[in-house]
Amino acid sequence: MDETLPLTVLYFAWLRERVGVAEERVAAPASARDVGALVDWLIGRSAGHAAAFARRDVVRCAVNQEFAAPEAALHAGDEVAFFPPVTGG
Amino acid sequence: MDETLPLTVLYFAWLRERVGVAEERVAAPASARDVGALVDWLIGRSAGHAAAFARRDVVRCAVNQEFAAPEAALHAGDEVAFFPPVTGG
Amino acid sequence: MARVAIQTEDFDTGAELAALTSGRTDIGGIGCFVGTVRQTAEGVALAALTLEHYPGMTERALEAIAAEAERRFPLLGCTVIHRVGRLDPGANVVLVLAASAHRQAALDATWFLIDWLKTKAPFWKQEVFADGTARWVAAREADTKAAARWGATQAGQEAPG
Amino acid sequence: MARVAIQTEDFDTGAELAALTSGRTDIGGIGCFVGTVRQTAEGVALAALTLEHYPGMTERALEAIAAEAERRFPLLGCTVIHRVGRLDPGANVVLVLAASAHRQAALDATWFLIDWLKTKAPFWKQEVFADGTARWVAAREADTKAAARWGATQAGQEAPG
Repeated sequence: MDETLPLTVLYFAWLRERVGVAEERVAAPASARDVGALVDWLIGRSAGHAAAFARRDVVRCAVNQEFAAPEAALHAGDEVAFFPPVTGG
Repeated sequence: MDETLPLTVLYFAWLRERVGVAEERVAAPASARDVGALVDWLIGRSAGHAAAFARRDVVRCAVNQEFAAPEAALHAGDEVAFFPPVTGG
Repeated sequence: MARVAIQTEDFDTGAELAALTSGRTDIGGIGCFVGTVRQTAEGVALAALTLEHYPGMTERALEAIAAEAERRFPLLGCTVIHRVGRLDPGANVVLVLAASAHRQAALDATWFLIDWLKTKAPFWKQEVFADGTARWVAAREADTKAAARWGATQAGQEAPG
Repeated sequence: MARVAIQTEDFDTGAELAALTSGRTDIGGIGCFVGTVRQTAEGVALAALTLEHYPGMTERALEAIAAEAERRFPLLGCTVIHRVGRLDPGANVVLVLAASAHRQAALDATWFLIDWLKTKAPFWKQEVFADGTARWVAAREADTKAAARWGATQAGQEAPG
């Protein structure tokens, strides 16, 4: 059995600025089976990640380009995006 | 004392069609001191006038280009217009 | 501040928008409504619509309605253009534009202007059919209700004559 | 039926209106909203606005929002265009058009589209000031409330991550 979950993670707006990259391919541990668990793991990757997720309640997420809640399940190959509340229009 | 009230009376839409003219200058009797009394008098002028005012409740009026109620007073030289409820837009 | 016009010729919505907004940086949103001639009136095909109005009073009524919109909403400009005469199906009839710093006021004012115009400006529509017959359009109860939700009138009230 | 676009270049509202309505005689009204860049953000002069988006998801979100508008209102067509990149004060940001047989649906749908777009499409605004500093615009509670009055979402919901 594969022990890791290959994911593409995208960051937008001030999350991108804090993390320092717009996109990264990660091999998350198998324990990162939902969005909330992935954030737990991402926070440990760098001080920038920790800063980006310092206020988790204001961070929004999309999985495969659909808005997703913290309990949304993740699967190998998913595109997971994190961003602030939207401000278009 | 002048016994008559010189007025310009305008008709629009189906009131114009029934009366047969778009505009007439009339010398109304002094008793036509408000819009309602003027209508009473106009009805006697012709069958067309009577047809135009057959349903007085749906006829709207303006005196000097402002919407006016039946009890609005009339003065010599006034422009009095009669028309159906408006349907622009 | 408002631009009001009654005309037989068509209007150019893009040009009117540009005239309202060009060179300005205080506007955040512009609401707009364009009314057009529908081909069908209650299932019967229209050949045309003829619009009659009351020259003089119509201009005054539109100016009063625009002034009332500017009194009620924080507008940075508005435009009301209404065509008269014979109009073919698909033709433009009326244009309303309202500019404000924020979208709420711009869209509220657009809605207010078209609702009041429909019940307080002296225009009358006649439907002309293919066989040459014609019928004056009756006022719609729904339009009166739509206008009534904006509350008391200041720009002239209709009353039975 | 809806036309949705995300682009850096400006849009031409008159041309978009014509594309939506030309040759049609079933439309009675077109509602429209144009959002523009205001010079001033809370008293401070803006040099520009920069708009970032999520390529791919943004198109899907706009298409879902337009489809939801078509489900809720009897529309005969709608257009949503949103610009991205650096925009100067006075520039166009967003265009919404909604056509229907009657004005009520056209204006309701226009309002619905801009309210949902503001809270459900992945765009982020950054204000750029004359001294070169920049600030990400915070989401407005008023926008969330405006969107909420349309009830439950079908075009994707935001939730804390």
